This record gives sequence, structure tokens and C-alpha cells, in this order.
Amino acid sequence: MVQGVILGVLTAGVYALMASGQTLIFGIMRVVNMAQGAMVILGAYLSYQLFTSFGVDPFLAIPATTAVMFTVGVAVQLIFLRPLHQDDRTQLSVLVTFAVALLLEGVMSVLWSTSDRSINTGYVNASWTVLGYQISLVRLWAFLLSLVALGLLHVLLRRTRFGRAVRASVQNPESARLLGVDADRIAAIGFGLGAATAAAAGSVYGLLYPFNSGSHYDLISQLLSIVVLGGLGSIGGAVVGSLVISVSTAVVASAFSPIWAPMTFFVVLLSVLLIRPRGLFGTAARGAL
Amino acid sequence: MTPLLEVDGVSRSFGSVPALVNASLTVERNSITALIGPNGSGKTTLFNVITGNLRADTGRVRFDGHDVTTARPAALYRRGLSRTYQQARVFSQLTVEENLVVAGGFGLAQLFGRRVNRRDRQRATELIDEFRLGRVADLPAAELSYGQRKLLEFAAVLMSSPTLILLDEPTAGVNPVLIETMEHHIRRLHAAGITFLIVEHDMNVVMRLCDPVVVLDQGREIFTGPPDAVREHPAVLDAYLGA
Amino acid sequence: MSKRNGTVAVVTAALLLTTGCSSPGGSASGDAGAPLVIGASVSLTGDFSDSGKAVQRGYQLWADTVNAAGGILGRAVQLKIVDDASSPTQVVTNYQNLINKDRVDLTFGPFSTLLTIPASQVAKRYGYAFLAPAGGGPKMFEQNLDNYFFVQPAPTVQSGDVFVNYVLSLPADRRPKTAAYAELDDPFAAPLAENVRQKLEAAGVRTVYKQVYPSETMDLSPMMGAIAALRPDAIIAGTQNEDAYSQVKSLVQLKFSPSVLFQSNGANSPMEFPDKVGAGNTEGILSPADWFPGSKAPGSADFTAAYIKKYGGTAQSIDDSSAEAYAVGQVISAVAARTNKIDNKTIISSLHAGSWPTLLGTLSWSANGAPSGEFNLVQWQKGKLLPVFPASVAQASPEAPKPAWGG
Amino acid sequence: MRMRRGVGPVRAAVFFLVLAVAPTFGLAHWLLTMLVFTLMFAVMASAWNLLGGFTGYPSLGHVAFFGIGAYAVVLWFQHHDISSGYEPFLLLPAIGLGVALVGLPIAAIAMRTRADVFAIVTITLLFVGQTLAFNLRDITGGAQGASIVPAPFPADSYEIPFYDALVVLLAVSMGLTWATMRSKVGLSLAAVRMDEDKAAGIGVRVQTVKLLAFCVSVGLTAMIGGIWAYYEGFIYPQFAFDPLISVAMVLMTFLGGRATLWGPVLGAFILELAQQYFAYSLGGSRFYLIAYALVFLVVILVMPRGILPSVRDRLWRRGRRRIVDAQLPAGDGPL
Repeated sequence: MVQGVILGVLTAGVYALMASGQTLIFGIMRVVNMAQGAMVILGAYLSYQLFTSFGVDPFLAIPATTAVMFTVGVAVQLIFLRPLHQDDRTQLSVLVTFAVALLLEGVMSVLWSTSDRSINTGYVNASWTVLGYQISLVRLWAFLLSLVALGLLHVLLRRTRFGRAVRASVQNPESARLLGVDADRIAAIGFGLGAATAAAAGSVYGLLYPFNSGSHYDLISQLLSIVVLGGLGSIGGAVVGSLVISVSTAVVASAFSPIWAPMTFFVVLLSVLLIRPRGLFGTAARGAL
Repeated sequence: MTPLLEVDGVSRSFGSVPALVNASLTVERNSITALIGPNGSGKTTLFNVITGNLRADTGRVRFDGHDVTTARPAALYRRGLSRTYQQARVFSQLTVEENLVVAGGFGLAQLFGRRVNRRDRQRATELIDEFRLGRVADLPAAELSYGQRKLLEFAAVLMSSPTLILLDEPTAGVNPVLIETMEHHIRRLHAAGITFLIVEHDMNVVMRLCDPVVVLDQGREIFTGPPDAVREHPAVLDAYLGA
Repeated sequence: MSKRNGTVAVVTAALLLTTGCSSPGGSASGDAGAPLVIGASVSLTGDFSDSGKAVQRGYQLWADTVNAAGGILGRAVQLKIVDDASSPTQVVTNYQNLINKDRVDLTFGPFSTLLTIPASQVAKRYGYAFLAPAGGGPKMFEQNLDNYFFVQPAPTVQSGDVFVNYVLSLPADRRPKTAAYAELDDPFAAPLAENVRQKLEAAGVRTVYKQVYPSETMDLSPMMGAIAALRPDAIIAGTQNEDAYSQVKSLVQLKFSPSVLFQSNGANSPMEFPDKVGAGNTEGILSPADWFPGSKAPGSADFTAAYIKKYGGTAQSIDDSSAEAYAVGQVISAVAARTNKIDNKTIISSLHAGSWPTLLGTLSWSANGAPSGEFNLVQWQKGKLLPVFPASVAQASPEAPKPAWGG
Repeated sequence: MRMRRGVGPVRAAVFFLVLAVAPTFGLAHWLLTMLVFTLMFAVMASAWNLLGGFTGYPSLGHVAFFGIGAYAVVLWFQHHDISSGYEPFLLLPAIGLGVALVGLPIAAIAMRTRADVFAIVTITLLFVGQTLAFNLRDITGGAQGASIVPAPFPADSYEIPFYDALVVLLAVSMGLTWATMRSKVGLSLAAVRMDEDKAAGIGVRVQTVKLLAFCVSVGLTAMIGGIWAYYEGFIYPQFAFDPLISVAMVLMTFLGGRATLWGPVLGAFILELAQQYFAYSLGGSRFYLIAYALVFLVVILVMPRGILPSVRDRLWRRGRRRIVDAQLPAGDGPL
């Protein structure tokens, strides 16, 4: 039980990181990014490649992978999302980003084949014994890294001019435009940022779990549940959603039965939606960052 | 006889920001009441509370003698209270005719009947003629000009034979000819016995058309009286110029 | 208005009609000299694609070997391999196309029971023999198809029997007293582990933990944590691939090393397993295998040599799915050699009788296509996967108890 | 709405006549098999359109109901023997009705959310369905899968009963679509799609039509699930609740044209035939996924409203008219 909670909390960090990118993209553009999972996996492959070819530690590879993925994110926004018409952008963007996910999956399966990969560093199996409980070193590092990344994201949104512009466009796209915020630029950078968080999370994900080009399907269903649970557009909500989901899953798996673990968070999600259709921290018309 | 609409001490806030503070208002039968006030004074919020689109935190709303504070918009619509929106909300991919028909209200049984039957068409055609929309009757509303859409939305609310119509800025952003058209229709319908509550920025229109005028400022009602008195009233001047 | 669209639909339909009707009348095999076309749908993309490609290599290798020796009854073997993208819908279409459009002479099976069942029914409908290197789950044999032959030593569920026999062969004081079972919820792994559990319980091994986990479980740590807390003598795991690696990794992190660790799959992968869990952590782990490097079974040496020649690598790098696929071909060659005929009827009637030597050992089949042999038990010893039981094939004696992690 | 009378019904009659007589020309089995799968998707796309196209609620979880239908047939066979082989087809209306009823409370909850969140909630349904199918072993056989006795049809005409049943279902589905478009249900659904709050405010029976569309749509989908299970002879949770089936329905509808009568069917014929054919003939080149995704993207970017509306627009450009479910009014352009 306690072991389950420890695991859950440590895992939540990584999910929070992936989900924060997802929710950031939604907050800025009202786009449900179905490709977030595929971007995470792409990030994992990139750091896998850096590790196997050049021996770069996945944690150290993060600046490089985030930079690459930032570019990918900007490109996706500029090429595929910007041309969409405003009227049915929400519906179409779900499809477009899904197609992007398929595209990335296809590219990944060509580049790395479809077999499972995992990043095996020397310390991947190391663990510490604390009060009789085992804490995996990788998970701890992953957790800390996610906290740092989330912290950076927070600072970026709260303390910089870009952040203010982003928050303004989340609150009210109309007035943001009146204030001279270049919506297209913000959207591109926002999508880039979302992809960058996916890359950071991907490096960590590759250390924790085996992955293949099709792994993104499982991932996206969980990410979507997390962001809907927390409330679309709310980064705080994404963090809380990750905690709820990964702790409940881990506890159910270790104390009850793993076969019902995947069901756990869907049940949590549906019951939350029954009471609050907009999620835990979602707000009616305006987003909240 | 009781007034048609009574708003009594309604408050509503968004988070910590109060939009309406103990606001009250009365609309007498067969009047054209204007609701004016500076930007952000709570006019649209009050509209939304009256029509049931927003729930009041405190206070009561009575329509035609019934307490409708917690009524849903659809229920009020069926009772004869209908509204237009500031940005003219019409169904862009429906034709003008269909926009009228869909506003006409129909029961469960009719749901499975023809999309537009002969009776619908008859009723719609009358309005189309009255509002001179005949040339565009078969076009999707998306093809209309902004002013035509405002006219269409106005015409559509008449499909349900309302007793009270709330118009949210009927003349905003339309050309002078159309302003006259709007005024003409309001007068005509008023003569036919329909009551109006109008949010309007154009003071000339208010002066020509409305009596009484209600002034809202910072969520409070600060003045109610005939249009001539509005211009001289110190509180009103304060509200518009002072803040 | 959209008359054009209607027209498009009609034209499309008409086109389909004509192409459909004009499909070749096809000559029903038999001419000597004409190539022997064998069709197979294999998962080259999608969930099962890894093993799918290994199966493809096995088929191809057999075809090359046979053709180098003059073909089958003088007919060159020609493979037509198509992709089913791991989809049950596509696999049906593919065998339909292979049989009725391309009129192949024989069909070989796809990968996985899940795809084999719908595919074998199509083959059955048109009287084709269906030899499959994969598809040994219980549901497959419940179909009672007389054209189906599972080319492995035993139904997958019984591949743990060899482990049970090994445990029972130990003197009572060296047998594990308690066992924990972790079972992947798929058509093979969980029934396999259940089969082992029932037999071990009957033999007095107490079950202290039993849990089934779904296939998409990425994180097995919670379950392995629960097992480690109970400190069982043996962990018996019904596994596939990645979950086997994850289990070992979790146990290493939890610093718990049971004295017996049996994994039904994954651990018998000679290259990937040490790569994924770390070579130092493989020592002493047990797994069943039909083919293993250095096997003395008929044709094994030729197969190994040919494989390395064509695809490179070492004997250690050969996936046993390739060997199983190769064995399918061996069986066909054997039928041709014994009967001097190569048609589906002959194949079906021949294979229900007698025994057939392959590189997986000597195979024979019951009426529903279930083979009646036994697997071998292999164990990791000093970085190599060696057969340790039964004694007839053993290349080393079993190492027990399993040493601590890291060597 | 003055339509060009006669053209629609004639087109439909020709289409269904061709479909109905096609097998009597002795179509090869492989072709019939492809047509069977294509028709399945045509019905499902058409059913999806009733909800996703007309109402604008993009369900990504329809396959959950497909799976329920599939398992319903399995369940039935657990307690009954097969005799004529037609029993599962006779069972279909009951499955459709049953699943429509099951869908009612689900719709009531799910449709509390709007477009994007609704899409996600329906994805959740899919995974709930899959997990239940895996875990309710006594009913579904869990991860062992469940097999169905093969239909006792002669090999020569094995596909025909499936084919015929699907043609009937396609007629039903398109008939319902046509009836929807011509009735006030369609008018109400269109209003919901364009501005649900406003529609509710003017007394449109928003809830009723939404739930109706959902239930009819999932009921039809479930019936296809039943036929699919029977045709495959073996089902497995991952296959019966395959997200890609959901995606296919959406994609076909978008490709052909949302909220049109023929669009989803056209989309299904193009996509499913192409997919089945290319996966077979191109022999699993890994570039297949990339090509698929690129086609998908190009279609959405170039023809965001689908083939039919875009083509019609182009043909009637001088009319500058938008057609969604409003049929084009007759006559020549605006005055």
C-alpha cells in the first residue's frame, strides 16, 4: 500500500509534465492535441538514439531533445493547424492532431522499426532503501526533473512577457488581440512549448518503460483523462489529475488487482465529470493557467 | 394590474467581481423601456439573469405575475419572453426560412414531421415579407449581411408570439437606413401590443423611442424616469462623465 | 445536383463487378514444373510485427533452402507474403485474396492465435491445409478444425509442463515450498501459468500470491512489490516479452531474488533478454523453449548455418519464431518426400498420422491440430541460454538456487 | 425546402439495386469479402454521421457499442446452438434496440459535456468497454477471446447472407439519415450543432434530439458489431474495442462530407477499399502509415468539409452557397 503510494507519486511527476504540455496547448489554442502521446514517444526515441549512438545520458540529453521537439511543435502548428478555419477548428483539430500522431508513428516505425526499445543506463535498476521501502533511483530522478521542468514552465508563464501574453490569450483571445498580442506567434510558441515538455517527459519515459512506435495510443488515453479530470487548460489541474490517476492506479494494482487498475481512473474521471462537467479546475468560458 | 416584468434586488457576481448589486427594475405592460448605462454597468448580465441564462445570487425576478427567478430560458421563451443577442446569434448554416421555423417552437409529436411544413412556411413567409427578407429567404444565414442577420434574429423571436421582447443593442453596428427600419418594426409591434426592454447605446434612438429609461451604473439602478429627465439627472451625468 | 456523386458510386460498383468477375479462372495446381506458390499473411506492421518479421524470415529461409536443392517435387517454391497489420479484418481479406484471387497452392499461418483463428476458418472453408508456427492457445484447438496443424512441440498452455516435471524431479527438500504467480492476461501466458500452478499445488507447493495483469500494464512494480513482500521461494510468471523484462527490472530494484524464477516467455529470447535486463541479472532464470542454439534436432544445424549466412549474427541471435516458421516448411517438405504428392488433401490426411521430424523435435498431431510433444527447459548460465532439462537434451545441469542479482 | 424531386430517390434506388444484384453476377469470394467489410464501415460511418455529423458531437468511442454488439452475439451463442445460421441476423434488431437503451443513460452523462471534452469522454467509454471485456471473463472469455461456431453456409455462397444483411442495414441507416434531414429532428440537430445554447433558449428540444441521435447511432453501430463478430468467428477484446474502428468511422464521414446523406458512404467505399487493397498488394511497406496520415491531412486541409460538399460547392460556385444538411434550394443562385 505505502509502496503503491510512493510509486504513484513518483510516476505522477512524469505524467504531470506530459499533461501540462497538453493542457497548455489547449489553453492557448482550444486544440485537443491528440499527438501529445506520439510526441512523448518521439522524445523518448530521440534520447534513445543519443544514448545508444553517443552515450549521452538521457537526463543530459533533455536540452537537445526539447530544442528539437520545440521546432517540431512549431512546425506542426504552422503547417497543419494554422490553416484551419475558426468555425470548426475544435472538431477538425482533434482529427488533424490525430493524423499528426499517425504520421509521427509512421515515421518512427520507419526509423526505429516497431520493436520495443528501452533505455538501459547503468543506474536503471538501482534503488534506495528508505525505511524498508524501495525507491527506484530513476523514478526519483524522473520525479525531481519533472518538478524542475514544471517549475520552469511556471516561471515562464508567470514572470515573462511571453507568459503574460499567453495568459492574456488564454483568458480572452479577443482582448489579447486588442492588446497587440500576435496570436499566431503565441500559438506557434505555445505548441512548441507543449512539444518541448513532451520531449522532456519522453526522455524520462524511455528510462522508466519500454516503448515502441505504437505506445502513444495507451499514453494519449491516459493523458486525455488526466487533463479532462484536472480541467482542460489548467496546469495546476493537470498536476492534481496526474496525482489522482497514478496514485489510484498504483494503489489499486498493488492492494487489489492490476486488472482493474486501468479502470480506476476512468471511473474516477466519469464520476468527476458527472458532478463537474468541466473537470476539477476547469472554468466555464475562460481558461486558467 | 401588475407590471409585466419585475426585477427585485438582484445581485450577481463573477468570482469576487460584482456585476449586479441589488438591482431592481420594472417593465410596465406595453411600454418600450430602455436600459442604458456605461460599459460594464451590468446591462447584459441583467438581461442574462432575466432570461434565465444566468442564475441570480440573490433577489427575485417575476414575469407576468409568476416567480421565474430559477426558470430555464426555454420555459421563459414558451411563456412569451424572448430576446436577441448583441452579436445577432442566428444559425449560420440554416436558411433564413429555417431560422424562423426553428424558432417557432414545436412539440415532441411535430419533431418527426416535415422539416418545414406548409403551416411553418405560411407563418415564416408572413414575417419574411414584413421584414423584407424575401430575396434571401432560401439562403443560408451565413450569406446575409450583418444588418440582415440582426433583422432575421428579430424576426425569429416573433415566431413564438412573445409578450415581452428583450433587444440587446438592436442598432449597434448597422447603417442608418437599417436603424430606421428597426425603429419602424419596434413601433409597429409596440402598437400591436408587444412590450419591449431594450439595451441601447444610441441616445437618439432612446430619446425617440423609449419611455421610461432605466439607468444602470456599476451594477446598480440609479435612475428611472422619462427620457427628458435622464439628460439632466446629476447621478446619470456623473455615471457617464465622472467615472 | 450531386448526380455526379451517384454516378461515381455506380461506376465504382460496376468496376468492382467487372474486375471481380474477370478474376483468373485459375488452374488447380498439380502441373510439375509450375512454381509451388505458398501464401501467408504475416504481421509486418502493428502489435505483432516483431514476431511477424521473424516468421517471415523463417519461411523465406526454408524456401531458399528448398529451392537450392531443386524445389519440392521439382517445383520451385515461391512465397507470397502479405501484411495484415495485426488486424483480424485484414487477415481474413488477405487469406481470401491469397486463396481465391491469387490461387496459391498452399497457405501458411500468420502470427498469434488471435489472427490464426479467423484465418484458419477461411482456409478450412476452401479445403486448405493450415500449418501455423503460432496459434497454440486453447481457443484454437476448441475450433476442432481438421485442416489445422500447430507446428510447435506442444500446445502453448502445456509448455510449462517441462518446468513442473523438473521441479518434481528434485528431491523433496530441494523443491520450492511457496510460489507466487504473476500472469499476463493474454491467450497464452495466463493459462500456461495456471496450468503450472494447478500441477504444483497438487504436488504440495503452496501458492502465496496469484495475480493476473492486463497486457497494457506498463508498470509492474506495484505487483512485484507485493510479491517481494511475501518472499516466496519461487516466482512463476506467465509472460510475453516486455512484461518479462519489466518484472526482472522491478525485482532487481526491489532487491528481491527468489530461489526459482520461471518466465514462460521473454526470458528465452537469447539477445534481447540480457540486453533489456542487464547481462548480470539473467543468471539462473528458467524458461521453456522448443528450439535453442546448438539444438541437435533434425535440420537444426543446417537451419542455423543458413540463417547466419543469410541474415548474419550468431546462433544466439536467432528468434525461435524463425525456427518455428522454418519447421512449418520442413513438415511440408517431409510430406512431399513421403507421399510424392503436394496438395492440400494429401497434406491434411498425412499429417494426422505418423511422426514428423523437425528442428523443434519430432512432431505429431491429434485430430484438432494439437501437437503431442513437450518443450525443453532452458536456463541462463554465465550469459548463455542452455537446455538443462530433460536430461536427453540437457547441455548443462540446472543451477539451483538462483543466485542473487548482478551475478 | 424545395428539392429537385425525384433525383434523390432515383439515385438511391439505382445504388441499392446495383448493390443487391451485384452478387448474382458471381463476384469472386475475395471481392465479396472486401465488399462485406466495406459495407460494414459504410453503415458505421453513416451511423456515426447521425451523431457526429448532424449534432456536431464528435464521438471517438462508438466502437464501445460495436464491441457490445459483438459480444452480444457471442453471448447468444453460449446458450444456443446454431441451426440455420440465420439466427444472429434475426437477433440484430434486438441487439440494436438493447444497445440503444444502454446508450441512453450513457448519452445523458456524456452529453453534459461539449465538443472537445465529449470526444475525450467517449474515448474513455472505449477503454471502459475494453477493460470490462477483458475482465468479465465469465461472460466474455476475457483475454482468451471468444469463438463463435462458424456459420453453416456453403463455401460457394458463404458471404452472401452477410452481404445481404449489410445491404439492408445500409438502407436502414441511410433511410434514417434521409428521414432525419427531412424532419424537424434534423432541423433541431442542425440548430444544436451551430449554437446549442441559443437553440435551447428558443425552446428547441435539445436534450431529446441529442439523446435520440446518440441512441440510434450507437444502436446501428452495435448491429454491425454483431455481424462482424459472426463473420470473423472469433473475437477478442482488443479487436472488438479497437480504437482504429472509431477513427475509421470519423475519418470516412469527414472525408465524404459531414451531415450529408451520401458522404459517409462514399468515404467508406473509398477508404476501406483502398486500405484493404493496399495493405494486401503493397505488402506491408512501413510507409503505409505515413501515406495514410498524409492523405488524411491533405483531405482535411484542402477539403475541410469533405468531398461531397466541396465538389458541390465547386460545381455551384456561382451560387456561392454553403451546403451542409440544408439541401440546396432549387433554382439558380441568388438574385
